[in-house]
Order: sequence, then C-alpha cells, then structure tokens
Amino acid sequence: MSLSESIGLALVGLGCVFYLAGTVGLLRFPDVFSRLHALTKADNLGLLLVCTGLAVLEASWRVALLLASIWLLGLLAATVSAYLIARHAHHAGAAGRPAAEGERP
Amino acid sequence: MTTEALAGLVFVPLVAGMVAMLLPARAAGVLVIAALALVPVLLWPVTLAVWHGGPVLVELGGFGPPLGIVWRADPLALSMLWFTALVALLVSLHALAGFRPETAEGRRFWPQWPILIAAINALYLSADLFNLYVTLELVTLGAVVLISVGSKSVAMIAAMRYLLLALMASLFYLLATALIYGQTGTLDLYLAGERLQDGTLAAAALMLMITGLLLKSAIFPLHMWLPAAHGNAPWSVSAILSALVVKASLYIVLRVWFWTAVGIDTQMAATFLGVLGAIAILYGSLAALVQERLKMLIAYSTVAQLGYVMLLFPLASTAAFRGVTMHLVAHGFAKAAMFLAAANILRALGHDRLRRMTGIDQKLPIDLAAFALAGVSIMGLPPSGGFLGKWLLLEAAWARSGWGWMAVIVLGSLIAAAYVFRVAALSMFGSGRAGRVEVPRTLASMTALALALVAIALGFAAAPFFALIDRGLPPGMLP
Amino acid sequence: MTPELLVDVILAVGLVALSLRVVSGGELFRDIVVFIVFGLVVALSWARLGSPDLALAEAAIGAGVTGALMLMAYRRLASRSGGASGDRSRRLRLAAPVAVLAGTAVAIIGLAALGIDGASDSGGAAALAALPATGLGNPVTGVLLMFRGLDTLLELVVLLVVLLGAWAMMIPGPPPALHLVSRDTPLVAALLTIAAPLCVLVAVHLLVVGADEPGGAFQAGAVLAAGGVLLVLTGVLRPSREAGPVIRLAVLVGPAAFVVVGVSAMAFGRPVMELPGLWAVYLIETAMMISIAVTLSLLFGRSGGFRRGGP
Amino acid sequence: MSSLAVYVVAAAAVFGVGVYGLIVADHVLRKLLALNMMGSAVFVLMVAVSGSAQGRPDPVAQALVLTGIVIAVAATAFALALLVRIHHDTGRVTLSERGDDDD
Repeated sequence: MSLSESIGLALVGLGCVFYLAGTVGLLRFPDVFSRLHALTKADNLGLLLVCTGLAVLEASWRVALLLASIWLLGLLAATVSAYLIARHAHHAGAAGRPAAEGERP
Repeated sequence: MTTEALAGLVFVPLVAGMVAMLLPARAAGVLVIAALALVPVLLWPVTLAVWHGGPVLVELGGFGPPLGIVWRADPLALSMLWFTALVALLVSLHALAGFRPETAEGRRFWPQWPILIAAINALYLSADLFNLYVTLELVTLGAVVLISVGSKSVAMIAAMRYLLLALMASLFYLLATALIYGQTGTLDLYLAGERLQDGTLAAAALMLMITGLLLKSAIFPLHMWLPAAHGNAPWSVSAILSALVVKASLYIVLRVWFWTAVGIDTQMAATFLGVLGAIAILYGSLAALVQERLKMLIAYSTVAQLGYVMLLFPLASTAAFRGVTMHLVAHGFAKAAMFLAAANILRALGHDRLRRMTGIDQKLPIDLAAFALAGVSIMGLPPSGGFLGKWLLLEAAWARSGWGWMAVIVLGSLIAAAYVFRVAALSMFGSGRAGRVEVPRTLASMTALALALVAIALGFAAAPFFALIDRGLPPGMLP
Repeated sequence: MTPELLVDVILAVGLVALSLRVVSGGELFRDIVVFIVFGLVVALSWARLGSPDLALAEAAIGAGVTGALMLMAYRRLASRSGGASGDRSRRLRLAAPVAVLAGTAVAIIGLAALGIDGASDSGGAAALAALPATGLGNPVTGVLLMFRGLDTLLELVVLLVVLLGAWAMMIPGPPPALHLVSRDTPLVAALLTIAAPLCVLVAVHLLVVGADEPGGAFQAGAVLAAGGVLLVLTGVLRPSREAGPVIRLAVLVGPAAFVVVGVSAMAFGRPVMELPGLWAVYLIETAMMISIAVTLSLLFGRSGGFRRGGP
Repeated sequence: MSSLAVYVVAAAAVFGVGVYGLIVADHVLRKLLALNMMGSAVFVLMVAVSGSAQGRPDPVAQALVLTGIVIAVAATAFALALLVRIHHDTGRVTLSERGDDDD
C-alpha cells in the first residue's frame, strides 16, 4: 500500500468516525437544538474528511473538483435545512423541551 | 399505404387528444369525433391487405425481433380494431349529446377519451410483451381517470380499488415478462413462443402473467372491483369500460395463451380456467338477476359474459375460437348499447332503480327498445351475433362431449333471458310509477339503438367475419 | 467473503430491514420517511448491480419524486390515520403466512431463473451490436429512443393521462398556497440563488451526457422538477387553478416532438418511429425533459398551472 | 452465493414484506407504500434475472425498468390525487366495505 493510499484511507476512516459521532449525538442528545448542533457540525467535518480522502485516493484534479463541489453543496443543504428546522422548532416552542418519544428519528 | 394506415390507427386519435387539450370543449368534441371517424377509413386498406395477403407486420423504427417492437395486424386484431372503432364513434356521439361542453366533465372527457382509444388500438396491434404492458397501463390509467371524471364519491372509491388491484396485477405481469425475457432473450410474442422451453419456470411465468391479466379483466373470483366501478361511472363512460376496456386485458390472455404458450403443456390450467369461466357465468347472471339498479344489473351481466370467453381454453377448437371472437365483438356492441340506454334512462328519471321505472316504455320507447334488442344478443337468441357466438361454443362443447360446459352455456343464457325480461316487465307492468321524465336528446337514444342493431346484424355478417377469422387462426387450429 | 460481497449483503439486509420498518405500522409520517430512505438504498443497489442509469433514476424519480408526492399527500390528509376496521384481525392472521408464501415463491422462481443461461442472440446483445451505427454511447438511451421508442412515447402519454386525471381530481376552489417558508427568510434567498440555477445546470448536464453516459431525459426532468418544487415551496411560484397556454404547451411538447419526428419518418420512406440521427435524439430528449419537469411539478403542486408569487 | 443471488433473495423478501403491508394496511397511503416497495423488488428481480452483456446488466432490461419506474410514479401520483379528493369529499382514507354498492 503506497503512502497516498494509506493517507486517503486514514482520512476516510476518520471521516466515518465523525459521522458516527454525529449520529450518536443525534440519537442521544435531549432537544432539537443540541441534536442539530451535533448533526451539522460533526457531519460536515466528516463529509469533508471523506471527500478529501477520496480525492487523495483518486489522485485526479477533475474528481477533486467534483468532490469539493459535493462538499460545498452538502454544506449549503445542511446549513439551510438546519436553520429552517431550528426556526420551526423555535416558533413551535419546542426549544428547551426534551424530545418526546414519538419525535425520535 | 398499409403501414401508414396502421400508424394512423394509433397516432390520429393520440394527436387528436393532445390537440383537444388546447381547445375549448365544444371544438375539442368536434375534433375528437372527426378523428375517430377517420379510424374506420384507415382500417379499410389494412383489412384488404390482411384479406388478400395474411397478417401485416410492421417493425417499428426498423428494428425487428429480438430487440424491436413489432406491430402485427392479424384477423383477431382486426376484428377487435373494427369493433373498437365503431363502438368508439357511436359512444362519442352519445357523449357529445351528454357531456355538455360547459361542464367540468365535458372539459375533462374530450382529451382523455381519444388517448384511451389510441392506447387500445396500440394494444391490439402490439406483438411485444413489454409494449403490451405499457399500453395496458395506459388503458387502465385512462379508464380509472374516466371513472372518476364525474367526481362522484362512490365512483372514486371504486376507481381507487380498481387502481390498487391493477397496480398489483401489473407487478405480476412485469415479473412474468422478466422471466420470459431472461429465458428467451426477446419480448416478441411469437419469437418468445418459439424459444420458450416447457418447464417449471415457463409455467410459473405464464401463471403469473395470466393471473395478473385476469385480475385486470375481472374474471371470477377476481371480479370484485368491476360492478361498483362500471355501475357508478358517469354517463357514457360505463359503456366504454364494459365494452372496450375489459376486452383489452382479455385479448392479451388469448394472445399469450394461443400464440406464445404453444409449446407448453396447459391442459390442466385450461380446465381450471374453464371452470372459473363457468362459475363466472352462473354467479354473474344470478347476481344480475337480483340487482335493484339497472346499471349494476348490466355490470354484473358483464362479469357473466366475460366468463364465456374463458370456455375457449378447455374447448380450444376452431369452432370455439370463432365463437369466442364473435362473442367478444357482439357482447361489446350489445353491452355498449345497454349502458348507453341505461345512461339515457338514468338521466331522464334522475335514478336507475328498477322498481321505479314503470311507464318508461311510453316515454322512452327508443331507449327501452335498444336495451331489449341488445338483450336479445346478450341472451343469445337468433339471429343475433350473441346467438352465433354461444351456438359455436355449444358446437365445440358437443364435439368434445363436454356436457357440463353445454349445460353452463344454456343455463347462462336462460338466466340472462330472465334478467332482461325482468327489466322489460318492470318497466311496463311494475307498480312504482316513474315520476317526472326528462326526455333525452334523440342523438343519445339513436346511438344506443344503432349499437344494439349492430349486435343483431352481426348474425347476418357471419360469413365474411368467419372467413376473415379463418385467415389467422392460432397455430394448431385448422380452418 | 470478498469486500464487494460484504457490501452487497449489507445493502440487502438494509433493504429488508427498512421495508419491514415501513410496514410495521408506526407513525405514518415516519414510515414515509423510512420509505424514502429505502428508495435511496435501492439506488445504491442499482449502482452495485452495474446500472448507474437506474441508480440515478431511482434516486431522482423513485425515491425523490414519489417521496415528495407522498409527503405532500400526507400533509393534505391532515395526518388522519386509518381507523381499524372490524375485519382487521382476521386479515392480520392471514397476512403473515400469505406474505411468507409469496416471498418464498418469488425467491425460488428468481433463483431458478438466475441459473438459466438465456439465449445468446438476446435483445440486449442486439442492442449493443446496433449501437455503434447510431452514434450513441449509452445502450440504455439507444433502447429507450431508437430501438424501442414506442414504449418511451407511450410512457410520456401515461404521464400526460395522469396529469389530466390529477386535474380532474383537483379540489374545487382556489388551490391552497403551498409555500412553507417565505423568500424573505434569511438563508432561503441564498439557497434559491445557488440551488435553482444549479438544478438547471445539472439537468442540462444529465441530458447532454445521457447520450453516452448514464443520464437522460427522465433523470434530467426529475432534477429540473426538484428545482420547480423548491420554487413552489419558497413561494416564488404559486399554484393557480387554470393551466395557461404556456403550461399546456410545455406539457405537450415532449410527446409532440416524439410523434412528429416518428411519423414524419414515413414521409421519407423510412420505417415509422425511426429517428433520423443524433440531432433528433437531442431534440426529443430536450422536449421530453421540459414536459417531464413541468408535469412532475404540477403533480406536486396539485395545481393546474403556476403564477409568479408576490414577495 | 453470488452478488446477484444476494439481491434476488433480498428482493423476494421485500416482495413478501410488501404483500404483508398491502394486506394489513387500512390507510390507502400505506397500501401505496407497500405497492411501491413491491415494485422496487420486481424491478431488481427483472434486472437480476435478465442476464448480462459485456459485464453490465442487459440494456434492454435496464430500459424496461426505467420505463417501469416512471409508470409506477405516474400511477402513484394519480392514486394520491384521487385519495386526497376522496378524503376531501368523504373524510375517508380507507377502502373498507361500507355501502359501496348503492348511492
């Protein structure tokens, strides 16, 4: 296994760890805001690491550019949807309330 | 010339429907009727070509089997096309008198209706298992849309039930198509028939396919959805459903059974299907006998009459094939006539309860006459087309010493006579008098009568009809 | 077990588990969301089965459009859950055995069919053989437009019929506004400025590469429809009751282009439905994309047409 | 066991699950979910059993499935429109047998 391959795989693995952390946060945190916090922060970083790892593995500028745009789009979608969910939750008054059983994703 | 005419059968109504979307309703109605009037004209050169040279084949896009789609106009397809063209034209005239252009129903009906005809024509022409699937979906969805056009709750719920069953039936059909394609590498009905090896897999595929198709054709015990859907559909639509739409899936069963499954041992399945048909005849006729509403009575009669088609599988002879083809066509005309007459009566009285129809023989004589004449063909009295169909089936059963089949055919006709006479008797001698009557437009009544007369006249046109059918019998049947 | 097979097994187990979750009868909203996830796993399975065309179509149309339509209908039904009817327990007792029987039968048939070597001169082989002469690189596009074009044309007509049906089923009165968030909401304007042009860009890309690589009019139309849905949800477009002439023409242009090209072939002595060249493929696919996108957006908005929304 | 066989078994299982869902569901929306899953199962089977050409699935089978997916979506869309209208007119979201034959 070459150096670039091991670096790439390590980055992808690290990204997966962040995804896992985000998911655990989503499942374990008590209310909407902290869940969103865990999900967006950890997952965006995870996506970045996975994309970087894949770019290193693929070693092509075209693929790297595509992966970069995927990450940016992911950021955009995550930002807007997290904002909208938080806004909705704030208006609905669910802000500080611990999630009821039925709301668990 | 023949190819262009064949293409016209599909594309003329299709384009008419598309253009009708852009027009106001009255202009759309006129355009649609003009387009549908062109269809019989286009059928002439095709009929002549088939009469003189046998089946006409068109490879679409220039790609033939095993890859491309083939249109195949043979006598069976032609008789269905002719019958569809004439019924469609007369039903359109009836609809013109009924679906007033200013109403929402009128606006919705005219684009939808010629597209349905285009789909039915494409279905009869197609000799490709997957293309048949697409056309059948188009026919089914078109029919469901037409049932719900009136926005009547009962009809919409019936349409939903029909749609869910039809979706499930399509999955069966698709799975079977995949199995046949996997084994033979082609979707062409005839090439697949040549390549299909007799075995468990082929049998399973055919079983799946035919189950799906019978579900769509409402063959007993898969008929539950039909009466509610056909009995509650608006105005001219019931006639379209009972005369044209249910025939489409049944036609595919005949095609697959007699042209694709040639090398497969189907003896037991044939008897089974025949028994289902026999039960359908008896059950449907008896259920029709006890109905309280005219349209429901006619709908149950459809369940029964479709059962006769199933007798072809166990009888499987030239006489039976001729009989069933004649029966399909004659039933289509007669049933369309009955539903149109019922639609006129329903509109005139505001209801179609049998017990409150007394006196309509005075006020709606043409409609009652149309119903009675169509009844002559349905119960199988000479000289009607219905008589010939049932007589040939009897002959086929006699030749096989199938006493049970003969008994069913005779019994079915007797019960049919009972329910037709019940309607006539109640409307003349019943106790509950009809209230205020709004006499329907003459055009609406005349179309019903014309359809009934065609059903009777078919008995006189039998010689050329059978001569045509004999030019394209299924493999293994001799003229 | 190779890593590839391991991925397949994980996907397969995921498919079954998600489907079980959908039918297990929890809250309807959650079941619809799980169904969408199921669709995405199906898309991954298509990619693993070597069919990126289907992966794209499943993700965009199967999971995306179906899911969006389901959620929309759910909202309209005001989350009313089905009342248990009297015969439910009897059906429940029957359901499990029937389901097991059906699944087993399909598994036996499917596995048996896997073991059979199909005919060597299959339609697929013929398609690959005929492909170079057409100038196309993607055999699926070849089958859809050139070799079996009638199927595709009739499929467009199916969409048309369904739209007519949906119009007939429109609830009387003005259609309710659909937008969930206003354009003035912070960030939403930013999303619109980036996402809406991007949808068009991606759609055109899918359309153009569809000739040689995975993609095509259906996938492109679905992506474009997603952009339309975004405009509806943010109130840029508002549903209106009547379909104007532009909407009607847009809905018709796909099947019309196909019919015109397919029929006019006969005037030049060519077989009906034959396409005269690559330009015809691009022309028809562009027209198809427009029709599909507009039809899907209208079905989503459950409306006759659209008008520009106020601020 | 090959990859194809894995997917065939999974598809068959999903088909069975769909049948179960179709039978037990009262809500029409749930029936449609079940039917759509059965559809996906059939599509996977179609591609799996149709064999391959040059290492990729048979192009004809892929085109058929693409057509099938679009038709399934179209039918679902109409069913949903019909359901919303039925619900609006009658308040019902189920198809249980109650006075369907008369009006």
